[in-house]
Amino acid sequence: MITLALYIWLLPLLAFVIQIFLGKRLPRKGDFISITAIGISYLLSILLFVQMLTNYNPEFYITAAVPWLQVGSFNINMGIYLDNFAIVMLLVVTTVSFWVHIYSIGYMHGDPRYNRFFAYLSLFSFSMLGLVVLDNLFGIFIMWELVGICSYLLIGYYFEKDSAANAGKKAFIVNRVGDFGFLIGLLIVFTTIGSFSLLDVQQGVAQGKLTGGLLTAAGALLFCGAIGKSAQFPLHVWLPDAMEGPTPVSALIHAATMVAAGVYLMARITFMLSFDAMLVVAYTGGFTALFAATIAITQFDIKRVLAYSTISQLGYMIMAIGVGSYTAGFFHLTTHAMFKSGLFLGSGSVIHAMHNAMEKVGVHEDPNDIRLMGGLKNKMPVTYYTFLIFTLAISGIPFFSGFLSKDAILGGTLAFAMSQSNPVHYLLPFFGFTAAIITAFYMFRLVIKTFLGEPQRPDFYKHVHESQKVMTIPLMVLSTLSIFIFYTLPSLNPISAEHGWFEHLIEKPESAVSIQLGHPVLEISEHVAHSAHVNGMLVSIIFALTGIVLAFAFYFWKKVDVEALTGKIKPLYDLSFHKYYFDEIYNATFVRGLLLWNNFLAWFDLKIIDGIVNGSAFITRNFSAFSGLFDLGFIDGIVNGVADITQGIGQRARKIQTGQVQHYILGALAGLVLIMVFVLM
Amino acid sequence: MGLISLVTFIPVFGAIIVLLIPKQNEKAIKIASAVITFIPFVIASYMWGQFNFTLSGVNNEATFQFVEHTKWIQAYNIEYFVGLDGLSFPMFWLTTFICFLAIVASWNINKAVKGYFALFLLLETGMLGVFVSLDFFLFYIFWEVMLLPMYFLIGIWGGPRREYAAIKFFLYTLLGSVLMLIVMLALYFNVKDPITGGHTFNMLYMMDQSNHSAWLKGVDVRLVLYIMLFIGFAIKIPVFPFHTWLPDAHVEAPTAISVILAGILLKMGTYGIFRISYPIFPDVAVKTSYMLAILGVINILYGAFVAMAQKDLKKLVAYSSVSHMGFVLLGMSTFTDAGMNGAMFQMVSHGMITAMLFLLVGVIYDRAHHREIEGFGGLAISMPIYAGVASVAFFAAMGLPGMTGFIAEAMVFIGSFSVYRTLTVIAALGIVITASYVLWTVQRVFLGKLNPKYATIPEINGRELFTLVPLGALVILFGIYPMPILNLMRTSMTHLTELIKMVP
Amino acid sequence: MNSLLPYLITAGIVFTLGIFTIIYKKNAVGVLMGVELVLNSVNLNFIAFARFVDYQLNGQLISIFIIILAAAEAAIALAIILNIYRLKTTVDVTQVSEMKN
Amino acid sequence: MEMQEILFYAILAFTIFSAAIVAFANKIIYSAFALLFTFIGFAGLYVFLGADFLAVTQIIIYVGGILVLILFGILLTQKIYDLKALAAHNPLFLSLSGGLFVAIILAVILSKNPWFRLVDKALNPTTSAIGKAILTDYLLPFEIASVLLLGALIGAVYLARVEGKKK
Repeated sequence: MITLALYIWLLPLLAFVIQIFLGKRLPRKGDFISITAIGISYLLSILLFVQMLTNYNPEFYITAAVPWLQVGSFNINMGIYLDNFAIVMLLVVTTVSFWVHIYSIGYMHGDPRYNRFFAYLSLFSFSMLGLVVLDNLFGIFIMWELVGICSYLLIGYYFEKDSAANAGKKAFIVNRVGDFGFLIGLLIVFTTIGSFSLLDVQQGVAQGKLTGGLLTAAGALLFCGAIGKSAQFPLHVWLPDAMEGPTPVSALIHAATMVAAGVYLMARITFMLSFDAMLVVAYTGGFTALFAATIAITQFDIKRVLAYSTISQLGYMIMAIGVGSYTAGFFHLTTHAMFKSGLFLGSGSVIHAMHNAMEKVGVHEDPNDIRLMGGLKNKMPVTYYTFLIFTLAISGIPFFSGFLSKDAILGGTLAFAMSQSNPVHYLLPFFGFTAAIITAFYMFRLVIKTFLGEPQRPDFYKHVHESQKVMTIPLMVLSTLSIFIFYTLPSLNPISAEHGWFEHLIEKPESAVSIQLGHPVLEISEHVAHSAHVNGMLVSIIFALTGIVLAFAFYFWKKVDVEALTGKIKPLYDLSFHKYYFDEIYNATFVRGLLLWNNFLAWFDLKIIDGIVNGSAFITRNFSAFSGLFDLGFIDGIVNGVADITQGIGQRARKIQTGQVQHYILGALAGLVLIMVFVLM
Repeated sequence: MGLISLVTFIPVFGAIIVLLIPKQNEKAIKIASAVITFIPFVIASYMWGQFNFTLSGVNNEATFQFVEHTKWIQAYNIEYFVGLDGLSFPMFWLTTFICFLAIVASWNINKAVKGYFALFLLLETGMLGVFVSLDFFLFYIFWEVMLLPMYFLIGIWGGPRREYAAIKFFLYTLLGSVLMLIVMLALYFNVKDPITGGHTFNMLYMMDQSNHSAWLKGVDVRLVLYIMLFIGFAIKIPVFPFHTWLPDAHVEAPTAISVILAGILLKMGTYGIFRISYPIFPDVAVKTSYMLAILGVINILYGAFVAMAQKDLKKLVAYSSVSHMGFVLLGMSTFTDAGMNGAMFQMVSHGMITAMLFLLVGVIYDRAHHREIEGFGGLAISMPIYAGVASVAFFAAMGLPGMTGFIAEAMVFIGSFSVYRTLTVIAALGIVITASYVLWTVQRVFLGKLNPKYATIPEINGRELFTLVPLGALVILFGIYPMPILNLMRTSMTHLTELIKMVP
Repeated sequence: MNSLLPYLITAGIVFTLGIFTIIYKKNAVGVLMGVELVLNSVNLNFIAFARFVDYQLNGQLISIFIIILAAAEAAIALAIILNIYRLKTTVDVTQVSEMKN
Repeated sequence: MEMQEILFYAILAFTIFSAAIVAFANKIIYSAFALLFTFIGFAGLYVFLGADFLAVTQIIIYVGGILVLILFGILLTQKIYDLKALAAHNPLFLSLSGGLFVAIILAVILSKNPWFRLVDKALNPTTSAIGKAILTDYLLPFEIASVLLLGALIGAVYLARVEGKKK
C-alpha cells in the first residue's frame, strides 16, 4: 500500500517535469501526460479506497519512513503515513483533480500557455497529494508551501493582467503570514518533542513533553497556518482575489483541495489541541462562517459569491474541528470538495459561455457579472441542473450530501454548547445556524439571478450555448457524487450518515492531551450528542428552507423591493458590499506601513549609516590634515584620511610634474643650491 | 605537489599563460581562462569523490585530508600548511564551481580583456588559498592576495561609480585586514609551538588552549582579540552596521565579479569565524553568542526591509544577501547541530542562489542597459525562458521548499529556536518580508503588462543558460536531497560544536 | 693666459649661459644649442686642468670622448626633434607633454 | 701686455659674447650663427692651452658637423619667417633664476678653492701622443665610442626616417 501511495504521489511530479521541459513540443501540448498521470493516481486511489472498504477497520494505519536529514543529533525522517483518513483524502483530491483536468481540456482550449497550465496542475496535484500522505509535520510544511506556490502561479496565470499578478502575490504573502505562525508552531513541537513525525508527536504529547501554555501556543500557532491557507478571518482577504485565476483552478485549488488543507492539518493535529486551543479554533471558524456569508449576499461577481461561500464553509469545518466534531468536519470537507468544485466548474461553464457570447457581440464586459445573466436555464440545461444539485447540497437540503455533513457539524456545535457550563458557547451554534440560513439565501440568489427569470441582456443571451462535453461530463460526475447515497452506504437513510461507512471508518483519534492530563479534554455524553443531533437537524432543515424561500421571495417572485430595502439599510449594505473594508484597512495599515518603514530604513541606511561612514572619513580627513601623523583615533578614518591626504598632495604635486624637462632642470638646480647651502654652512 | 596546491595554483599559472597570449586574440584569452578554471573544478569534484566523510578535521591535523605541510619561511616558523576538512571543503568546491561559471559569464567583457582575465584568475587563487590555509600567516597572505585583484576588477571594469565603490570596498576590507593582522601577531607571539617551543602561526596549535601564554589567557584580552577578529570578518560578511560597502561594490562591479563577491567573498567572513574565531576563542564565542544572534536577526530583518525599498534590481539583490547572511550568523551563534550545519549549508546555498540572481540581473542589464525595477514589466511575455529561470532563482531566495534556501533556513530556525526563542520568532518574520519583496519584484519585472520598449528584447542565450542551469539544477537537487552537502560538513561541524561546548 | 683662472671663469660663464639657454628656449633646437654650450664649457675645463694640473693628456682624451658623445647626441636629438615636428608640427618643448596625465 | 695676451683676452671676450648671443638671441637662426663663433672661440682657447689636435677636432666636428646638423634642423623644422615660432621663449625670470643658481654654485666653488698658477711649460704637439694613447690605454673606451657612434647613427636614421607610406 505504501508503494501505491508513492505512485499516487509521485506520478504527477513526473508529469510536471515532462510537461515543463517538453510540453510545448508534444502533440496537443502534452495535456495527455498530465491527465494520464492524474488518471493513474485516481485509479490507484480508488484501489486503495476499495482495499480500505474491504478491510473496514477504523483502526487501520500503515507507515514507513526513510532518513532524510541526518546531521549529528538532528534528524528528520521522511515517510508515508496512511490511514483511512489519508486514503479518503487521497480519493477526494484525485477525484476533483482528475475531473478538473478533464474539464480544463475544454475550458483552457486555445490558451497560449496551455502546456504550462497543465504542468502547474500536475505540480499542484503532486504537492497536495504529498501533503496528504507524508507522515511528518515538516514534510507537510514543505508541501504546504509548494501548494502555496502553485496557487501563486495559477492565480497569476493571466499575469499580463495586473489584477491577476497582484492577486497571486497577495495570496502568497497573506499565506506566508499564516505560515510564519505555522513555522513557529513547528519549532515549538520539534524543540520539545525532538521529532516531526505525527506518531512521535502524538506519543510525545501523551508523555507530557509538551504541556501547558506551550501546548496551547503550539496548537494555536499551527492553526495560524490553517488560518492562512483556509482563508479564515482575519487572513481571508486573499481568497476572493484568487478568483482572478482560471476557473478550473478556482475549482481545484480554491474550493476543494488546497484551501481544505488547513482543515486537513487541523484534523491531523487534533490530538494535540488543548481545550483553549480548541476554543480559538472553534471561534475563528464559527465567526468566519457567519462573517463570510454576510459578504456573499451582496456580491455580483459569480465567482466571488462562491469564494465567500467557500470561506464560510471552511469556517464550518474549522469550527467542527474546534468543537471536537472531527468526523463531521472532515465529512464536510469531503462533501464540500465535491459540490463546491462542481459549483465552480458550473460557474466556469457559465462564464465560458458568457465570454464567448460577448466575443461574438463584440462587447467587452465582465463575463462574471450575474447582473448580465438571467434565464440561462433554457440555454444551458446541463449546467443548470447540475448547478442546482450543488446548490441544494450546499444549502443543506436532505437527500444531498451537504445536508449530511453540515447537519453533523451543526449537531456537533450544539452538543458542544450544551455540554459546557458557560452559556457564551451558544454563540457557536448561533454562528452556524445563522450562516446556514444566509448560505441558502445567497446561493439561491445566485441561481435565480443566473439561471432563472428573464435574460437581463438579450443581446448576449442570443449567443449563449451549452458547453461542450468535456466540460459537462465532470459536472455530471460531481453532481452524482453530491447525492447522499455515496456517503450513507451501507445504510440508505437519506437524513443521517450515522451508520454509513464514513462515520464508521473515520474515527476521531484519541486525544494525546487527554492522556497527558489524565482526563478528557472535552466530554460530550452520548445522550447530549444524540439530542443535539436531532434538534440540530430539524432546525437546520427549517432554516435552509427559510433561506430558499426568502431568496425566491426577493429575487424570483419579487415580493420585496430589493432596491428599496437596500436603500434603507445602506450602511450595512455598503459594509457587506465592500467586504467590511478589509482590503482598504490592510492596505492603509500593513502595506503602506511596511513600505513607509522600508523607505525609512533605506533612507536610514543611505544617509545615516553610510553617512556616518562617509562623514567619519570626511572628519578624519580634515582632522588628520591638522594633526597629521599623531592621529591614532578611528582606524577607518586613518585609512581614509591617509588615502585622501596622499591624494590631495598628489593632486598638488602633479601640478609640479609638468612633463617639461626645463622645469625639472630648474628644480634640480634649486635643489643643488640648497644642498650647497647646507653643505657649506 | 598535492591536489590542493594543484587546484589552488593552477589559476595563477593560468594567469601567466593568459598574459602570454597576444592581447588582440581576445577569444583565445577567454577560452584559455575557461579551460584553466575548469581544471580546478574537475579536480575538486574528483576530490569530493575521495573525501572521507568520517574525518572531522577542525583541530586535529591527522583528521585533515589532502594535507600538505612543509616549512616555508623558517626564520619565523611560517609554514606552507594546507588541508581540507568539512568546514572548508564545501566552500572550496563551490569556489571552483562558481569561478568557472563566472568566467563563462564574463564572455562579453571587451575592455582590457587580458588584464581582466589575468586578475580574475589571480583572484581565484586567492580565494581558494583562503579556504585551504591552515597556517595563519598563509591565510592572511591569501586574504590580501584576493583583495587587490578585486579592487582593480571593480575599479576598472565596474559601472559609473566604480572608483568610489572600489575605494570604499578596499578601505573597508583593509580595515578588517588590519584588525586581523593585529590579532594574528598577538597570537603569534603568545602561542607556543608544543614541539619546538618557539612562536608559531599554525592555526591548529593556536586552537589548543594549553599552548596559550598567560597573557593570552586573560579574559579581557581574549574578549578584545575576539572582537577585533570578529570585526575583521564582520566587514566581509557583512554584518550590520559594516555593510554599506556591499551595495555599492555589488552594484558597480561587473556581473561576474558581483557573482564572485556575493557567492564566495561574503562567505569568507563566516568561514573565518568558523575556522579561526570559534576554535581559538571558544570561551568568548560562547559568551558573546547572544550578541551574534542579535546581529544575525538584525541582518535578516534589516536586509529584507531595505531590500524592499530598493529601486535598483542589483541593489535589491545585494541587500537580500545581507538578509540571507543573517541566517548564517543566527545559525552559527546557536552551537547546535541543526543551527551550525544550517549556517554552513546556508553559505553554500546562498552562494549558488545569489550567484544565479546576479547572473540574471546581468542578463537583463546587458539587454536593457538599466536596472530600474520600475522600468521593466511583463518580461515573462517576451522572455519566457528567462522568466522561468529567474522565478526558480527568486523562489529559491524566498526559501521555497524543494530548494536549498529552505533547508538552510529551516535548519537555522530549528537550531536557534531551542536556544533563543524570542529572537527566532522575530527572525521568522523575515520569511514574510522576504516573500513580499521577492514576489513584488517578480511582479514588477516579469508580470503585468508588457512594457512596449522590451517587446522585442532578445531571449536569454545559450551561454547565459549554460551558467544558470547548473546552478539552478543544483539548487533544486540539494534542496530535495541535501545530504550530499551535509555529509561533507556534518562530522566537522559536530566536532566543532563539541569542541566549543567542552570549554568550561 | 698662463693661469688657470681665466679659463675656469670663461668655462663657468659659458656653462651658466648654456644652462640658461636650456631653460630659456622653447625651441627644441635652442635647447640643444644650450646643451652644446654646456658640453663645450666642460671640455674647456678638462683641457685647462690637463694643462695646468695634470700635465698629461688624460683631460684631452676625455674631451675627445665628450666631443664624440656630443656628436652622437646631436644626431639623435635632431632626429627626435624632426620626428616630433612631423608628428605635432611644432618644436616647442612645452607643447610636448603626452606623458603627463 | 704682450700681443699674445691681448689676443687671448680678446678671444675670451669673443667667446663669451657669442655664447651670450646664443643664449639671448630672439631668433634661433641668430643663435645658431653665434654658436658657430662660440665654437671657433673655444677652438682658439684650446690652442692657447696647447691642445692643437683638439682645436682642429673642435673645428671639424662642431663647426663642420654638429653646427651644420643644427642648421639643417632649424631649416627643416620651421619657416624662417615664422617669427612667432622662432621667438618663443620661457619666462625670462624663471630662466634667469636658473642661470643664477648655476652662477652661484660656480662662484662659490671658484671662490672656495685656491686656483694656483703654473710655471710656464713648453707646448708640445699632442697629435701623435693622443693617437698612441687612444690605441693603447684608451683602446676600450675608444672602441665603445665607435660602437656608440654606430648605434647613434642607426638610431638617428631610424628615428628621422619617414615611413614609406607617408610620402
